[in-house]
Amino acid sequence: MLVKDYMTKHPLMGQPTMSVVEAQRFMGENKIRHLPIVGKGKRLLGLVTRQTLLVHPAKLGSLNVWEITRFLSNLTVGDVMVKAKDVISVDKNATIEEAARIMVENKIGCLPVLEDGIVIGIITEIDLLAQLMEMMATRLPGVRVTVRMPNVSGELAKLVSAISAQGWGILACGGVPSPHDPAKWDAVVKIRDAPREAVVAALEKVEGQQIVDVREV
Amino acid sequence: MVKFIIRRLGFMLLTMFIVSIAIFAISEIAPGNIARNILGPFATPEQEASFLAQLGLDQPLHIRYITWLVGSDWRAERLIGMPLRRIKKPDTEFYEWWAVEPDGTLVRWKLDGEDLIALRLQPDGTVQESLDNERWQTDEAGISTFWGVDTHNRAVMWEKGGGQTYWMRAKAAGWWVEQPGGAREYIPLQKGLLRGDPGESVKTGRPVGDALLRRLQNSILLAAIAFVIVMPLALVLGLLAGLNEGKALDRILSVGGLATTATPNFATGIFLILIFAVWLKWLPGATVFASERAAFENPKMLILPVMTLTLIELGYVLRITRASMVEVMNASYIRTAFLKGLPYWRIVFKHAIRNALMAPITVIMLHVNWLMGGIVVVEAIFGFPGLGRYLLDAALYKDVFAIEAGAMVMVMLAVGTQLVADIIYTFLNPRIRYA
Amino acid sequence: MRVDFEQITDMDYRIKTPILKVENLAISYETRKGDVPAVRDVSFEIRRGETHGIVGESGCGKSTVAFSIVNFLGRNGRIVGGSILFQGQELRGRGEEELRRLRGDQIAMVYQDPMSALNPSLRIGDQLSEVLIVHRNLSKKAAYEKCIDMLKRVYMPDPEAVMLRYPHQLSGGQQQRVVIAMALLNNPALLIMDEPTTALDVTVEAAVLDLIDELRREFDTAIMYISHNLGVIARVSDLVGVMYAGEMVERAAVEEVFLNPLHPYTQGLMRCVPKLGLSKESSYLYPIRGRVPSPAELPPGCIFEPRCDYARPQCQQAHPELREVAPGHFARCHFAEEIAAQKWQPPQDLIPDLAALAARKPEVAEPILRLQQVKTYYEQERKSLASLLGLGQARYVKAVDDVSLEVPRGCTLGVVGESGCGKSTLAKTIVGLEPLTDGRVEFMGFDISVPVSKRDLSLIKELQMVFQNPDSTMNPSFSVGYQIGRPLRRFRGVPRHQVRDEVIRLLEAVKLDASYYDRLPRQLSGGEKQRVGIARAFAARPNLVLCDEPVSSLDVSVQAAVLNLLLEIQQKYGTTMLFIAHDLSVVRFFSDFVAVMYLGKICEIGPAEAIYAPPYHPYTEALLSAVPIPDPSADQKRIRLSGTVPSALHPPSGCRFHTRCPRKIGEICEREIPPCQHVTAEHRIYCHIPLEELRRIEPVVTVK
Amino acid sequence: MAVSEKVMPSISARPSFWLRLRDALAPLLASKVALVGLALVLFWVLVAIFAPFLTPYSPREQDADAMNLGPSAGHPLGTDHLGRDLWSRLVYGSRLILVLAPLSVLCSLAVGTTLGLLAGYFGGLIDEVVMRLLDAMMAFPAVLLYLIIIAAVGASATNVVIAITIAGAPGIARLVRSLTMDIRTRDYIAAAQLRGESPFYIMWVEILPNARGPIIVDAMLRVGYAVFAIGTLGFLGLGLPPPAPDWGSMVCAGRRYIWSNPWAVLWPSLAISSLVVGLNLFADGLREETMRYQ
Repeated sequence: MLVKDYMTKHPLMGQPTMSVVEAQRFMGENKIRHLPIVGKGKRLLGLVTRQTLLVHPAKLGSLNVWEITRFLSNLTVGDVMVKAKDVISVDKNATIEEAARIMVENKIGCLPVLEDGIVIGIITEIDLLAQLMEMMATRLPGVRVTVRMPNVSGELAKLVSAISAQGWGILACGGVPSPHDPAKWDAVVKIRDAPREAVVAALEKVEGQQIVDVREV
Repeated sequence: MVKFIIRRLGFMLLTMFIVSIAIFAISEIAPGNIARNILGPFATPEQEASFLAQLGLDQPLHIRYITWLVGSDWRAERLIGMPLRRIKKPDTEFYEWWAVEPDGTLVRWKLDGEDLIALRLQPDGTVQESLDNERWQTDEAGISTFWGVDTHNRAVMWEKGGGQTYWMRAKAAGWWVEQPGGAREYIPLQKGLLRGDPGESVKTGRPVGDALLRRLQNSILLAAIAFVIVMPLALVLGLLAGLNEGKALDRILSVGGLATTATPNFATGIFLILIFAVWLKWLPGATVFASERAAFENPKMLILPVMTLTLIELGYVLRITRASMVEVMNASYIRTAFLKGLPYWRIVFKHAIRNALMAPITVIMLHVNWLMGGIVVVEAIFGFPGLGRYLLDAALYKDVFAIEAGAMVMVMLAVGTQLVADIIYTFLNPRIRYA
Repeated sequence: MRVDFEQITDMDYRIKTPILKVENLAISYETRKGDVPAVRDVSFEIRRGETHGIVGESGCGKSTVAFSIVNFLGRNGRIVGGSILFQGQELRGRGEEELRRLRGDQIAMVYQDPMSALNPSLRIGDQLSEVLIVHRNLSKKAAYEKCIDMLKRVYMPDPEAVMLRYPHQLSGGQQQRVVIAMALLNNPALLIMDEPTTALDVTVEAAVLDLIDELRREFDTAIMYISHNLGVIARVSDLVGVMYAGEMVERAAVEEVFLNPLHPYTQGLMRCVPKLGLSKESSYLYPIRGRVPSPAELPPGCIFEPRCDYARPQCQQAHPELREVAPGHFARCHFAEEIAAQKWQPPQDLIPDLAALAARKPEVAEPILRLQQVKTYYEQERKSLASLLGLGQARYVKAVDDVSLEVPRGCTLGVVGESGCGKSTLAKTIVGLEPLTDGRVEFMGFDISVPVSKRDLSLIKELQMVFQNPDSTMNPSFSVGYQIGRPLRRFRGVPRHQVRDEVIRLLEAVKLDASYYDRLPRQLSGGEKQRVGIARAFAARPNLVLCDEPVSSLDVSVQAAVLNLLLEIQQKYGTTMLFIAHDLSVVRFFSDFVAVMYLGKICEIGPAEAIYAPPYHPYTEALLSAVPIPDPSADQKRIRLSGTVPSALHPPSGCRFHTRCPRKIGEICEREIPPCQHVTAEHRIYCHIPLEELRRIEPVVTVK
Repeated sequence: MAVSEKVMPSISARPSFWLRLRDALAPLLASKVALVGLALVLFWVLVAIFAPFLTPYSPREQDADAMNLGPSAGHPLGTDHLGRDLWSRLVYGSRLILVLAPLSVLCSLAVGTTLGLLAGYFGGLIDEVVMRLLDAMMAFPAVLLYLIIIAAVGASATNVVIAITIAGAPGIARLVRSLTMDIRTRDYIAAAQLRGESPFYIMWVEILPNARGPIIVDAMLRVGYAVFAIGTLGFLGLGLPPPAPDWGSMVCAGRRYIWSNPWAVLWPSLAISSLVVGLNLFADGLREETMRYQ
């Protein structure tokens, strides 16, 4: 689960000489929210997001209508972009959770992926959410069970062995600290080819764990 | 690669061998012509025979070829029974052949009537004459013979007592005498071409080798200056024309190059003389060599000859280079280079030029033959005392030995240049280098 | 913990913006006769990580499209209409400098003939690294390291040493790997490949195709793959566009195009190619009639109308648009739906005499040609001085080494193998164009082990040849009539005044009319020249005809016609044939018996059906698994040979195939010449592996 | 191809002579350079043909009263040191050179083609021997070869032709040899061998006609060289013996009077240059165009 495998390779990119208007049109046409700005040899020069393209009103305050028009048409992406030194990026060999952490901590929606200063891809919040979706095997049918278990090692193994004892397959499995009880974990498993009742019956027998939620999806 | 070069060297030797036979055969196949050419149409058959004998031209063809190539002294030594030595006559450019006596004295002979006279060279340079009749060897028939060296650098078999008279041509005087004793057989002494002695000029009697060397230096000077001017100029213009294939610059350079190459050398020379010497009067129209160093003392007179040579070669090299450049620029790997996104000049300098110059170098070097033809003509136009002029004079006078030697030198130069070209080519072309 | 993630389907959620979007592209070439439209109205798009195949016969404009994308159309080519969007930005009208920066960095190209694509006088390392040095300003050292990494990724053995070599020191397959590595160095978004494997042998081609596929997955590169070979296109592409005479006539997913073609041209193409797994009794090739129109004189309506079986008056007037006939399936035909609905019937003049074909199955007759331990060696040109003087040992290229075989009367023996395996030399030895080094060739009971110049005219007459290259098969200085008439006069003593009639009869036999009598070869197309070549060979009424790759340089539609013609004539005259080809499908279609050759030796020989089914010789197996099959649904085992074919100057000891054999059993293969194992009386395999084991091998190709 | 496709079926006979001539001339007319060359050459050819009608004087007629004159009404180009009319000498000189040059080229073509075909077709020892001999001949600078030959056999029209033949044949032989070696590998040669044709039939009927293109272009260039060579020999004093109005000899003779009468050297120099350049331009244009058509 490394960034290089889940990033978007060959992202659309822009040049610093592009006008802001052109960049807005380009991003709109292609339905993208982030545009890495590169120079010769795909070297990262900056990053443009939809916000950066919205010109700060303070800059326009003193200008009249015609001056604004001229100002806007002369404004290039190079003028407004977040400069490369301020762009937070990620290495292609980072894990995706590392990428998620960076994005969460900085409250940003995308990370250019660099190799020797050269843009080789881009990873956005959508990419990460997609992976969350995939990790939970969202698109496959099965029984999704949330089990609350003590924060003790061996608990997940108990759950898994109970499932495998029935000969069922696990489509997805994950766990987070329970939002309701600091001493507990909420684990989610998605089981394939198993009737809901049988699953409930089997998992209820696991000691010290309780089923919080069961649904067939 | 070493193998390749050795192979080329082998071929070169083989070629030179065939060339030497060819030159020899063409020049000497009809010795009668030579005699008539020199003696004029009114010589008697006896005189002609004697002339041929004295020059050794009465010998069978293969003996003459061997003599010419590797000399005759070793053959004469066996007949005379003494070692022979060639020394340079002090203060002249002539050589003399002497026999060496066991005590180291140099000796040769002359026939005075029926008396054999030995001439011994003294350490102080004077010559001591003494009667030497005991050397005659007489057979049963009473004919006495003796093999010795005469004063004209020939091994001679003298003979007397046969009751015959002998024709002698006194070279300096040009008239013929009859004598009771005389020379029956001659072997003109020479070391042979391979040992650096191509013989004496029939016209002047001077050794061909030395004259040739001096003339060669002059010619090389001329050719070298022209070469230094032509090569960079022609290559650059050729590359430019090739890069601009089909555009005006290319058209002008190509057609101009064709015209200058095609115009006969002598016409080019004449045009230049007419323009710069006759009408503009800027430059001398001929070269005058008052001294050995004339070319350096008055370099202005070299300008027109060099210019003529330059014009002769320029167009050819230019066109070859252009054609090669055009071909290379259309090659697949140049397309690759473009598609790699390399800048134009990087493609030209790094990818194209090296490949484009590979072909011309061999072709240009092969063209040295053409240049040599040009040199002959240029030297003739401007009266420049070089190898070409020497050859031309020899040809006009039918001076066989001079022609033969000069021709061999010229061909050797041509073939040698081609060998150098081959070697350069192998260095430039990795396909051969790493074959 | 046992977690079971099996069968998670790959459904990509990402919006795939097309990397390349070509719309209504039109390209013209300026010529003396005015502008000639080479490409018209071509549209397609390629997404990230997708391979878009473009297939078409020679001269249909596929390469022109490729070069237009990098704006490298030569001096007289010009884009006259449409747009090319790369990464969402228009490429047309961009400055040269901007395009230069894209080339080699974001767009890379690999094309045919790797040898000429590399600069002969620069080291591989310099040629690779300059891409990085120019586009990324890397230092030479850093660039070199990256290049070595990339060479490793394309499975180049000993990359450090390769960096220091010159192109001529690498084999064809290695050169193509270098070119591919060079293209990928900058991780381009778009890779254009123009016939990248056409110059390679089939086993090498298979390996390169595998490599391309692997790299595409790894780099997520969009690939535009151009080829004339339907099999290769079927193997590599996700989407396929079919081009005809400068237009794209059909575009759809690969399965759709191959299994459910909608355009009559595509359908015609599919019926032209012999498919592996079909023999000549069970299939017949249906050539497309006519020939591709020249770009200067296109028909006014549908460009395919003159050759179309479904043509109607409307087709002559209205030019059809490329329209979406089924979801994702575009075709340029007015009546695509109608055609798709009805079942194809071969037109009257093409209906073969299937019954006759089936009945022709020859009873095994006595052999007409018998080769016993035939050897043909060429003396290596000696270049050292020593050898010039007659010293040193002569070295021999063992082109054909110890070949024994028999051809029964009236049958066809196909000989297959990769280039350099000696199959052509074998044919030339039999007809006497190459002197025999050792062994014996017997024909109709006569010993013909002497060169042709020493043979009796009546024997020469019985052995004729059909040649490979249509451009050199005919003497350009003489008319068709003269060239066919000459053998008539020499061999059959046809009187002068009857020659013309006789030649015209022969021309009609090869489906050419009398007007061809006075034509010169340059007025004929490739297929027509090949027909004349066939007529010339059969003019002598020979007993044995050797066909040396007679169709390999022809386009598929023409190829089918020539193959059919050969079959028909053979049937008519009852001629025995030796059919040489590198294409296993064609040989299978054409031959009764097949011999597989490798490095001058026969590996396996037997009836055609037996060769294509287990037990196989390991080389036959590898060949079969490498053949690109124009059928995306066919299942093919994946066996790849390592290395390259060794030089015939120093063939490997023991079994010649041991250096590359995936089933090598041990030292015995290196030491001993493999024994002949008889599967049946006619089917022989030369291999150390016991027959029982070979029998257990599963079939390589299974067609659903 | 497509054009011929349309035209051909309507013509049942073998492509007529005129059609083929048109085909052959088409590339020529397309090249301006070749046209200029052709014009120059044609000018001299016409002058040579109509020589008697163009000249008021005989080329050998001397006039002691009119020596070394510049152009005037009586003598449009002036006179030489013996008072001979330069124009008349030029005109008759063109006859001489336009006969000798093609003749010598034809001779070297005959010799060179035969040697080249033999060496190229048979290969092996024959090839090796012929090539070594040719290499040796090619090692000679041409002018040198002329010098040696003329020195040995004397200056005369026949000897000049012989010398040029000897000097030119090796080049043609090499060209024909390489063409032969290339054509020999074509399939139609194999087809001829499979008809049991004799080597001589194959060489002269199957191979030679297909080598004609390059040979013709080469021969054109060689006519230029031959004119060049004849002029040079004349200039060097090795050409045709004196009274003959040989252009080179005229320059040679006039060289001595260049200061007093530049016209006597200018006109013949110009004449020979224009003819050689014309021939070269023509041959070169022809080559370029034929190459483009391939």
